Amino acid sequence: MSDLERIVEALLFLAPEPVGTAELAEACDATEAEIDRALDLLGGSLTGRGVVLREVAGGHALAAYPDAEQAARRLLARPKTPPLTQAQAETLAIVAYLQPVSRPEIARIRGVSSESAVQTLTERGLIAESGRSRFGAVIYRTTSLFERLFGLAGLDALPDPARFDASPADEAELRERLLRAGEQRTS
Amino acid sequence: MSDLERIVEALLFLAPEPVGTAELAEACDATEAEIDRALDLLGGSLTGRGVVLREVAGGHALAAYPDAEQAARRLLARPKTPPLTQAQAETLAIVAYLQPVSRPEIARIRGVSSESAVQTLTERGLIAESGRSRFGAVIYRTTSLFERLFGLAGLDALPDPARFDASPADEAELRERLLRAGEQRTS
Amino acid sequence: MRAAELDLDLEVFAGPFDLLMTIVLREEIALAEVELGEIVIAYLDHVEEQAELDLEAATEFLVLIASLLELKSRLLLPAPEEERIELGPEEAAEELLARMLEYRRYRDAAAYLAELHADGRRFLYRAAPLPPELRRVALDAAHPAYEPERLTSAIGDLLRTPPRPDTSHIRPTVSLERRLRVVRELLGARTAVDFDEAFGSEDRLTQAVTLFALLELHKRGEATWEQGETFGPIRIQPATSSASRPGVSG
Repeated sequence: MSDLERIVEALLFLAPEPVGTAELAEACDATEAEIDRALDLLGGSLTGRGVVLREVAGGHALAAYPDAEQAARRLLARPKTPPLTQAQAETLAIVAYLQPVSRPEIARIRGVSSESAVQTLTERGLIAESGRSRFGAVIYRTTSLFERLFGLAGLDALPDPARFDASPADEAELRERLLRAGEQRTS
Repeated sequence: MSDLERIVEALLFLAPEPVGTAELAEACDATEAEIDRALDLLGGSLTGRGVVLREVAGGHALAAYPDAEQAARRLLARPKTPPLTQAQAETLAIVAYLQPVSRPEIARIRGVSSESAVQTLTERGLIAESGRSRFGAVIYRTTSLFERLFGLAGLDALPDPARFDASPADEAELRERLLRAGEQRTS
Repeated sequence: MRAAELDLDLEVFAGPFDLLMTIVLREEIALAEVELGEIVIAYLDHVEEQAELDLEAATEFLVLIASLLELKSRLLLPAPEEERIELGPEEAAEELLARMLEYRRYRDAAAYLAELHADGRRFLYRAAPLPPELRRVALDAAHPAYEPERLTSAIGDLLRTPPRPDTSHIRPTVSLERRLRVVRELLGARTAVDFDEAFGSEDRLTQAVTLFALLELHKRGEATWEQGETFGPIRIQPATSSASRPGVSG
């Protein structure tokens, strides 16, 4: 293992947050290309070990190897974070894709007021208030903790939302059904 | 690397404090002899890496390889300077212009409790507690890091708030006027 | 008990609330004939029987009853003429379709995010504190990052409030009601208040009326206050936060 690789490993071990390539280069007095190479080698050398290298939230971070999760929760008495409820996941998806987005906008898309989901997501640090809209509504963004916990290298690592759209056939069927329902009501 | 070794490495990576052999054995559902052997192997496999295995009071711990200290200092001991939010800027301005100033006074001037802004500014080292007032309230001052980060030669290099309304003649008057404005805001 | 299980005995319906919701939605009962007021009364009776308010159940009830109210009001009030002309069944369906498609996009994105979360949750990060030698920020590593102007304009924002109306031509009055409110607010936010610190900068009249307000609060049992020695600091506490109730002295 080269000196640079050792130092990069040590820095990622110490850093409380993911560290970007440029920051690593500056701290190690190396070029970004050198850091990239050291990270590649480091990632490789960690294969099969208890620690893995991850690219999350715009930087690089070490994480415990997932199979150790159960033992770790026993040792550290850390409860498993609860999964997201449907309301929370929908609210988070809207904030993730449309940010910055206001609470009324979230409610409009979901069709229901989303206060409690917004509050829980804020408490869990996944979204945060980020100023106010022109009309005075609080607007929200996702946090870097969100990117870290969801294993996203950055927001642009989110897939194109068009991928979740209904297929033209589904859309046609839905339209058909709505029209039929409309006719029944008016007849 | 055996599964047990991987898990032990992962656990030591996550643990904030040194972990004893018995605790590791319990978390891993293994015997202490098995843990001892895994620790031996782990220590050996870390030779030459950026993280070393240490035996310290109370157990086993991973630590960064000492030669990385300088780079770590450059990376981690660097002040964090994200843009100030309005709440932070107002709180910092009050402390800067009126210091020493108590937390209740800050709240009165801003018209809202300013706990979280005070906490963030303290964490970032821009302000620091500086004793207590006659009535037991914590009082704050700006730090020398504050002067550095604002490029100020000293506190008297703070720009004169003259262009707002008529210039307050002195600090006592400024305080008086801020408190009055604060009260009007809350009333 | 969940709001859905609330037992109803109405003119047109007897049974649990959620069953009523279901048959109303299936249009087996004409909503126009359901007395929503009776449902509210039944619910209030139920709440009164319970010693305490179950917030979650109450919220659920409010959501259900609100949606029934909206539905009913739509049935009873004719839609504005022009709206009816403008929005034919086809357009209405299109509009609804657009909304459903938009929602669907985020519903499916939510499922994707939930998967990412399930996967990401398995990775645990280190939360150990930095070694002490790295905890202190090195002063020489600090470079100017902020404009001093930011502070000046923040102070300016704080100074810039509408000027106090000039009241020099009328006799100053201080309302006891308002001072009561001020003290109550202060006590609501804190466990103890020091009189000088809170009101020391007020004019004498305001301070005097504030003292009156304190007497009043003491009489009503809302606050206690004590002064260790003559001219010493006066410490005020909301009544609930102090176990003992020292009297007024000094």
